[in-house]
Amino acid sequence: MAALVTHSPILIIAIPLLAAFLTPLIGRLSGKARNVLVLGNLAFVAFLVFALTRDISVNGIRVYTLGATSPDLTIPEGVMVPVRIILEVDGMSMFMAIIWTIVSLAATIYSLAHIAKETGQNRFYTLLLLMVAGAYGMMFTGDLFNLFVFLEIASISGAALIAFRTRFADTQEGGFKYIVISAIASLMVLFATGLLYGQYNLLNIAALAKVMEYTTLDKIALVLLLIAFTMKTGMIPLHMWFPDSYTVAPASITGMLVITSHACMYAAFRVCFSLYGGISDTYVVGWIITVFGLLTAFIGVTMAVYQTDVMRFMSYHAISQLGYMWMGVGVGLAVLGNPELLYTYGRDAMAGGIFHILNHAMYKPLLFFTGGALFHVTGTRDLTKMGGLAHKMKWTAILYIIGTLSISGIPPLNGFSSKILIYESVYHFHPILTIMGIIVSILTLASFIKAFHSAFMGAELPMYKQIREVPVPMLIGMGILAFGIVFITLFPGQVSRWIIYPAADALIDQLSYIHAVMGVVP
Amino acid sequence: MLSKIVRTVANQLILFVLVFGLYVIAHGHLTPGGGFQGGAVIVSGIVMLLVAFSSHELSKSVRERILSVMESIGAVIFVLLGFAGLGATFFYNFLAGSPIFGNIPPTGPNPGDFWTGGTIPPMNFAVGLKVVAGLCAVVLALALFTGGEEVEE
Amino acid sequence: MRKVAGLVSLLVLVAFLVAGALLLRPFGYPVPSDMDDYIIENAQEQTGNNNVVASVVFDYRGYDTLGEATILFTAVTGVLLLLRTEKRKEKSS
Amino acid sequence: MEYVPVNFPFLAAALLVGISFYIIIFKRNLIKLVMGIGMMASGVNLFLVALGYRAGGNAPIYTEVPEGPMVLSVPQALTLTSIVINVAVLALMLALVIQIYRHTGSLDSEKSRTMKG
Repeated sequence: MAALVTHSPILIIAIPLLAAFLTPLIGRLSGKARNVLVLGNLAFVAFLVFALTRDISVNGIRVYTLGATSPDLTIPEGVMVPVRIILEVDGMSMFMAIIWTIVSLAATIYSLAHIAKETGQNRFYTLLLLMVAGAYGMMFTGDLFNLFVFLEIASISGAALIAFRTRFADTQEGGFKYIVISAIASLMVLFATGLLYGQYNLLNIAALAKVMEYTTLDKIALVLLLIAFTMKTGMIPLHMWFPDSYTVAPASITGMLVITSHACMYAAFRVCFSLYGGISDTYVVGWIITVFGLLTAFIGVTMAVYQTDVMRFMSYHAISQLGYMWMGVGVGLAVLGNPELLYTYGRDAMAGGIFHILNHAMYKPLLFFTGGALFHVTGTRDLTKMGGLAHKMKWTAILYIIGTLSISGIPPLNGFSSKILIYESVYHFHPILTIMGIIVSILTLASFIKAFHSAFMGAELPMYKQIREVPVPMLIGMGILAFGIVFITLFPGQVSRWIIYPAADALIDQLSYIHAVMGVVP
Repeated sequence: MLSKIVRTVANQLILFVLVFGLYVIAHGHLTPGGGFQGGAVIVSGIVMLLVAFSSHELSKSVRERILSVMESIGAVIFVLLGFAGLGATFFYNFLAGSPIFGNIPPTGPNPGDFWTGGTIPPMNFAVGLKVVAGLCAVVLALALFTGGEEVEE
Repeated sequence: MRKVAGLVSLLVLVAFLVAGALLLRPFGYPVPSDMDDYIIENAQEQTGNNNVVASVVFDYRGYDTLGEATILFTAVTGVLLLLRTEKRKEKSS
Repeated sequence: MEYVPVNFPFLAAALLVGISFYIIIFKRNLIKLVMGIGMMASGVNLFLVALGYRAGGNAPIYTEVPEGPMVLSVPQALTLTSIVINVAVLALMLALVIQIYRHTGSLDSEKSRTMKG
């Protein structure tokens, strides 16, 4: 058991990889065996994630040196810098991993029924597992080049999965846009990595953070990294591709793509806090991120109001909600250099942003899944062509209501607890942020109620006489996420004490991140 | 399908290309090269066949199913070699110092010994298998794709 | 409008890249090179391998190579997935 | 080996990336877009491998090596990795372009896409 926990940082990544390589072989023999393999594998990974979370909450940051004689041997004898690739897992990584565990499990169960009639299922599940491994790799790595490699794994598998239903033209275009954006973003990351490597001859994030001098070159690298990662999360000047890609993917994949965009956001936080935290002009960078976050939240929701395509409508809301997280964490970043302000409201703002990641990761995939359920039974994504579906699809309607209330921040649901945390703390920074946040929230509620009305309410339409409730696996997939929402609603204090504040502190505490790799001796 | 001269020459040349590719894979730990590079050399030979003969001709002898299985096997071997190091850490070079590929060369310039490198030569072979199968499958898929309209035939 | 925005972003990016290239240390003289010196000195002893690049690729940074092989596997799977011939019941284009 | 006064190789790599940005932003043909990304990858790879050069260095392979310093080995390994990654990305992109062409009968990004990515 102890050995399992010691090796779990790599096992969480390597076991899905091994399963992904085995999936085509086993899928050739039997489809059932393949499904059992995929689900069993994800369940085992979930077990490892929770074991590792417990360990980290007790023992602090865990490092894993790949290929060394012992996992703790980060720096070999005779040299002062790390040579091998090091995985570094702290509270923030674990927080992301927990989210990814829950959502990937729910999405896989949902897929079992959602794509049951399509061809090419073996390859679908292979790519799904690769995407799982890629995002875990992004969350756990402590090495810049390794981050690039796993970013590419997640993006390539994502693009192929978006284009899974090859009989539609728009899926192909969505997949193409996604891979173009990902390729440009990851090449920019690689160029920035080259700039940092050229100066310091290091690739490890903690080691780089220790020797960082914040020269002009470092600033250029920071800008390139931030542009790349914000481009992948669909921040406002570069958001055009986002709805096009997210709309057309199979709904289960859209739910997972939301979390991969959170993983890119996590990478941006890693860069801002752990790599540049102690030294950069955090005030300026934080302000820029906050302002762009606010714009993203506002423009995203105003564009969502006009959409009639249910998935596109939800994609714009995803952009808008991502803005909230940037806003919360951006405020925290802006006051990072000022401990007094940081502990009066900065830490709370960051916790609010991070809490919002958790909530968004629960309700947005749930809403995408319900959108996919509507598509599954009606064969259209157009809201104007739907109506009266609540008569036949009671469970889906209930789940949709849960998601709607949560995304709009209606008390006492979980969306409210994170939004109130953001509003309260951000108000001290600048009141206008809170006011705009509340306006965005109201617009969100209005548009979701409108969508609910046009899809579920009203008289039964004659063409939907034959439809039935969606298959059970899809309901289970949605149910897992709805359960997550209810759990957070009932225990917001415990959740924030267990995982939210540890994650925020892990970002703030750059020194222990460095010390975990470089040792305490200067 | 190109002329008979081209086909005959391609038929003779492919052997040399294969041998050279295998050489590059096998000596990846001594000379420039390795699994990826050698695999790419072999695939370039197969592309030559694809140009000389028609792609339909080639697809009769090279099945996508077999390529897919080969690729999976290569990848599984590679990742299992990583797992095998778990006694110390993932990707630990557990073969260095053992009887298989375990010789340690003298430090500094030397003529090179084939039985060195620990896990590196087996990994090169696994990657080579994977690259040959994978790139072959991609090239054939791109060459053969008809758009699904001719399925009914 | 879009052309102007594109041109501005292009110029800004190129300025960044060129500034980065010019400000970097002189070509051919890597000033700190602790990590690479360590690898070049110890690779033969630790991995028993004459080819230092192969040592880095498969040993010191073997995990990256696993990622790289995975990417190739992903792309091959993706291409075969996208270019599969869909068995359709009705004939439609 | 004589000293090069300007960081000419770095500059060349940066300009290569710049040119490919131009292609990606302004060209409408999807194949040209894919070629632009391929070029960008080449530029970044050139940059990476140029970072590892040490004046007068040999290739870091001990088999029958002449005396002298060795160039840095990590950038070469990174470049190898990055080349294979870009091959994979280009293959998938071309597959998607084939599918787009099959559906729309055109390679013009303005015709097939409402907004540019």
